Amino acid sequence: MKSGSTARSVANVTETNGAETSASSALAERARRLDASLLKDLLEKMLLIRRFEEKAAELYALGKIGGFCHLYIGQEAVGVGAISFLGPDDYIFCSYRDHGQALARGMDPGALMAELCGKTAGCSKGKGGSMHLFDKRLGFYGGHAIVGAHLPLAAGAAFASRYLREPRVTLCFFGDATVNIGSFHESLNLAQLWKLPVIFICENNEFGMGTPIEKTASIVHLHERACAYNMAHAAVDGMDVLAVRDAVGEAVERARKDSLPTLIEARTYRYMGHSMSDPTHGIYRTKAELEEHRRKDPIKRFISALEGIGVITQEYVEETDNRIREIVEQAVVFADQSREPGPEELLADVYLP
Amino acid sequence: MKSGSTARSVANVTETNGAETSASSALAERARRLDASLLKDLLEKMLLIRRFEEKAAELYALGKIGGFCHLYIGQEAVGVGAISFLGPDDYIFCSYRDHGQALARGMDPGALMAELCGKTAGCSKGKGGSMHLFDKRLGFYGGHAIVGAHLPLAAGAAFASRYLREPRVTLCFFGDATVNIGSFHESLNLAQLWKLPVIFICENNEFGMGTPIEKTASIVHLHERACAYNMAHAAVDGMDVLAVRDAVGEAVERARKDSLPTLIEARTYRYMGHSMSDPTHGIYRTKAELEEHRRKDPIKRFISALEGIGVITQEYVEETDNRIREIVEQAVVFADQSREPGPEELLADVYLP
Amino acid sequence: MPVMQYREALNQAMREEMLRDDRVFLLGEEVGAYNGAYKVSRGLLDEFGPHRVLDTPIAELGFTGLAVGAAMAGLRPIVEVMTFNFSILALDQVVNGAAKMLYMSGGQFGIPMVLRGPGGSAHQLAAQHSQALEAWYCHVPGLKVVMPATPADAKGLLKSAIRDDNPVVFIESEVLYGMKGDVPEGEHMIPLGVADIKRPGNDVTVIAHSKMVHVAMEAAKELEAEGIDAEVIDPRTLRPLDTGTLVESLKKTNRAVIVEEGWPFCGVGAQIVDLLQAQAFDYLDAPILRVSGADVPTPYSKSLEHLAFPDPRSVVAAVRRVLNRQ
Amino acid sequence: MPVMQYREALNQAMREEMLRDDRVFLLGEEVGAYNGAYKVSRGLLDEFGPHRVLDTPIAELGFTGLAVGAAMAGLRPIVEVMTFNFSILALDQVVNGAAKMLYMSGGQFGIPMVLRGPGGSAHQLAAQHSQALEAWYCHVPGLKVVMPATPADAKGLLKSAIRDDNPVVFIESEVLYGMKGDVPEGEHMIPLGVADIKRPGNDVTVIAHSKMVHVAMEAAKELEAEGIDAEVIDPRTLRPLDTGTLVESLKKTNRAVIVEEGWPFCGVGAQIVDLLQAQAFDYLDAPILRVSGADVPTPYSKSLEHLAFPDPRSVVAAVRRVLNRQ
Ligand SMILES: Cc1ncc(C[n+]2csc(CCOP(=O)(O)OP(=O)(O)O)c2C)c(N)n1
Ligand SMILES: Cc1ncc(C[n+]2csc(CCOP(=O)(O)OP(=O)(O)O)c2C)c(N)n1
Ligand SMILES: [Mg+2]
Ligand SMILES: [Mg+2]
Repeated sequence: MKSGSTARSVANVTETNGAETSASSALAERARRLDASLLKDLLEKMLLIRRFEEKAAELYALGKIGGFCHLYIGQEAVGVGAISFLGPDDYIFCSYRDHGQALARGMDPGALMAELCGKTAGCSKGKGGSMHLFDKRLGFYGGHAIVGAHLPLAAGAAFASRYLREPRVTLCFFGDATVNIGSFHESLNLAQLWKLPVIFICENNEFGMGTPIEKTASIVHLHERACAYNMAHAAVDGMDVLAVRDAVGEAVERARKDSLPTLIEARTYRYMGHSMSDPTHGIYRTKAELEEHRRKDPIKRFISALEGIGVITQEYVEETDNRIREIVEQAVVFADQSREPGPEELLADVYLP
Repeated sequence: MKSGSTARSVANVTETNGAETSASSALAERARRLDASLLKDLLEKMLLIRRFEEKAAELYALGKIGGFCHLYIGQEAVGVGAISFLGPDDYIFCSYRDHGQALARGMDPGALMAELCGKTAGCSKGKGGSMHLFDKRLGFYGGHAIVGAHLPLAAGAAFASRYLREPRVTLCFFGDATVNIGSFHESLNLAQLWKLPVIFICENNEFGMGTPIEKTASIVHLHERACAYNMAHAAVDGMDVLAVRDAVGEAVERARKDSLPTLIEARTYRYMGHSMSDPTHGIYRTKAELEEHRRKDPIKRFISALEGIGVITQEYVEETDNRIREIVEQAVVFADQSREPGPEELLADVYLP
Repeated sequence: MPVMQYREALNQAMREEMLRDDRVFLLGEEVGAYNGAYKVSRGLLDEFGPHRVLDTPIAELGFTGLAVGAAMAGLRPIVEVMTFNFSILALDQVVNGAAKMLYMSGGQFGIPMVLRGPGGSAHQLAAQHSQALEAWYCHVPGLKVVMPATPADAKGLLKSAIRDDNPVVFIESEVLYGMKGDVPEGEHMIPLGVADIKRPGNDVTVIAHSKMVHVAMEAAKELEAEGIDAEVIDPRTLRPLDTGTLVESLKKTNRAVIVEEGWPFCGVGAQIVDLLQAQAFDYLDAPILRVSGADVPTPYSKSLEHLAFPDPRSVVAAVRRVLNRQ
Repeated sequence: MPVMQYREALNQAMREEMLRDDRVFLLGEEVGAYNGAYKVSRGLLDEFGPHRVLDTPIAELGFTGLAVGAAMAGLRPIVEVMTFNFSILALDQVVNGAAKMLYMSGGQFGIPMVLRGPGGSAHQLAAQHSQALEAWYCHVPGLKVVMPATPADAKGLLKSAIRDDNPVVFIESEVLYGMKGDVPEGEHMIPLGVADIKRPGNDVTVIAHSKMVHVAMEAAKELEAEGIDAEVIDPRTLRPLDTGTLVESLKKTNRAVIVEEGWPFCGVGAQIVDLLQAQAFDYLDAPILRVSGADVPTPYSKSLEHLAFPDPRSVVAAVRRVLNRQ
């Protein structure tokens, strides 16, 4: 049995993407080709996610947020890079680890924080919580907590776009450990068979909870599972927001023009525990390992690339960060001031009239 | 959508295996290397299945057999070739289309016929019926009627062999349309991951009920789905009993020596309707198409190969066929004379004490 | 009024609704080219094309989930499961997805979807292909559960189910597909949640759904010969259940027998017993009796299978017992 | 007697049985290196090695089916589902496989397997992670269903479940994992199918299982202050149900309240009502009342979640009603 093996897929990330410095210069190279305003927007979104999540961790410790709460810290480049390529009519489906994508899509941080606190002003009226964020107007289609269950849903939304001849594209985010469950298989087969404009983004953060992916998947390069469906696929450095943007951009074009799906594996890392109830490290990874990954931080790396090519200054970063911290504070105030749902809400929303 | 496509995977069979004549000479070539007694045994088994199934169709028409009844006619070479390589301690799992494999494994035709007739002397005491044949002593582990559900079971039996350090191998037969369901994916991943001595034999008879496989699988060569699991795989002419035997033989060695699984796609054809309630042809295939395949009959082909190399004579074939017809008649007599289960059986076998 | 088969009535309901609303589409195994395993979708592919009638791979979890997602994005899917036995594989998408989406999204995403196909036993299909699972679906808030017993009900209820904005589990009966009956043309709608008194009577209330309605009606005929006047009620919709009609009947007859094909433990009949005793305790002259499927996996053998499901005789026996006329 | 947590009692049961019989093995997500999502399997990987304690992929259907197949071939698997919410994905293997294998093979293949893990609600886990599905499992012949409420019961019942030759669905409670209590050492076995009177009393029978036992006990304490003497019974095993003990109690008290966390419609309580009214009709002085989870998907918000599940107050209120003391 493979349980004895200790080789980690991190090795592949390094292999595929070369050393840290060359990764950084690739990032700078990509940045040069883009508008300053877009680059700044990407940075802001990543920073917003980081600060928001740090605050969420605090509120969780205070007991203001309950249940399971899965933070996105470390993975910001994936959600932000991928979603930056979407148009306003496109759809997004996520797992329970959905705060980052919601903010990247432009969800109001107040509505998000209120949801985490179970208040009526939350994006799901306080009924969904952290794992079930929804915002129909933004095309943000949840927030689903059964591993793999939202892959068919995403295929279905893409099916609807095709059916209605609307030029929408659907992004579907899920974790590395999700590639072993039946609905992954059924969804990818259906998506390719019916030519659905959906992009499956596997955020390979190396672990499903406390289990390294090579202990549960019989293949190392997860995106290659697309071979079983004759589907286009790619691996990308998920710590490089622009690399993600480019890879997803290609897939979005394919979806929009040819109505074809893609499987993308974004190699990334989660800095926190699986959820707020889990330790950040311990049995399944060492502190040193975690620290090593933290040095590849997608935000730091992006900042230094942008500074390097002169798009931003250190001052700008500080200013922006302060502004974002203030936005997050305001979100907390908003959540605090929002109403608890009253008993009449218990029986509401079970059925439509 | 692909629904318009009419290319059939039969094209690939021809591609892979060359023209009919070369297929026949390949069969003769293989036969030369084997013992006459083994060759005769294979022929007898195939003939037994063919005659048994013809008789089962008659009894179904008479109402002696009820429920769903899926015949194996046309596919005999797969079950017989594959099972011929097993030892007495190995395990076999099948779908609902299980008569052929049961007979190939040596199940008593009387016990099988009695089961189809719902009698107590049936291999499952008349409680299982056509879709649920079981014979523990023969390692015949069913007879399962939910598509895909027996793949994990087979992996489990193989797991048990490994766990108990017994040198058993497990064969698992299923249809082409089964490669699209989640448990196919989960089972193959587990089998490769945990190095289970199991051989997955996909009997590609080109259709799942009335739907050609290319309308439901996004990939044409089904065995290539093994790529997603890093699993050994092969395609084989399923109308050539010795080709099947060789391919399975290799896989059995791999399982026995290295405790590794294999996915084999056997390209075959079903001559009858999906089940006795379905037409043999009509909407989904023409009569001409069916006839064309019937000309590639695995039994006829095997007979002419054996005659060609002088292992058997026409007389021998006639004698044998008559003997087998008599065996089948006796099985009917046995079934007819067997007792109907009494009311005390209704509540028995729900729980063990 | 035209006479047609139950399957034709279902076909007509789908056809009319697909003509009325082009967001309605049908998907499932063999529903297209093959016209449906039980021919319920006959002709729909020809009429509506492969855009709206889709043959799926055998992937119940996947295509049911796909339908839920399509419903989130504005369509109104009808999912045919070849039989409800296979719906177990799709259950997560129905229960954790379709049924809860509206609630957990704070009211944003209704799922107007119908999951339909045959349920219950047929002839000698054995353990894995012969079971009545409606109790499971009835358990779940967010779902509606409908089980028509006649061609007219089949059409009228299916049209309502398709127009309903909630996920509806619509369980047909394989054994009834060939049954003929009068079916009103055109806009024949039967609201969900309304029971039907199939035979009025005064002595005992017999509650049955799906093909058990016919078993109950036969029993009622036999009982009539003995001078016992049974009222036979078909709830038609099990969730929401028309408790009012059941309670009223019980208040009149003071005795009740509940017939169902499913397993007894935590079955639909148990729930009806609970509601009746809670709401009409003082009217009960005897314990409510249940006649259900035997508490066993379904045996293949015909002689055992007969013993495994309610028949008119077992219903008659229960009625006699509840009336103390053994 | 040693005092230990409910999770430790479960751990001890598994450990003892794995020591006793080396065909017993454990598989599930995170059960090995991570010691279990809820630390129930702590130390077992270290003690028994990766041969007998297996971390699985997230593939509930596959690994549960694998366990059924392993049981057919002579092993005695314990499958841990991380929570019973995910068991829905494995249901086909449990119901169509484990539960029916013995019957449809004519008695050849028993499936000595335990499917265990936490069920029911926990704290603010919302719709998809907070539900009590025992009624579904109870519906199915061929399965046994066990739900311990105390550390001692947890150990004694799990040991019996592991030794049972039938498939046992063993539903624990996440909220009880940390609960402490006396647990007998060594061969402490509690037979399946035997209820436990957690508090004897004369005025009313309160039936509750799993964590609702503690809610019922608190209610009983409050009622005592009002002079109402409640008998609290924990069936412990829901299938087979110890109907005798329940009926006997009802014959003494003449009134009953049934408490469960699950949804009301076709819940376990409905079945108990049915059995009680059928077997003790003449002893009933009032309709049997049920206190159950609200008929809604579980809301996330704490203030709503509190309203969604039974608490001592709602049980007290039901008892007062059943005694006509509002
Ligand atoms: C079907 C199912 N099984 C188990 C779980 C419990 N669970 C929640 S998240 C998780 C790990 C998922 O890992 P991965 O897919 O890599 O996503 P990540 O959390 O790393 O983003 C598990 C086992 C679940 N929610 N659903
Ligand atoms: C999960 C499930 N869905 C649907 C069915 C109904 N069904 C029985 S056999 C079959 C077709 C299977 O085709 P294939 O796998 O190619 O096997 P074959 O019958 O050709 O041997 C279908 C759809 C089933 N038994 N189980
Ligand atoms: Mg992960
Ligand atoms: Mg086939």
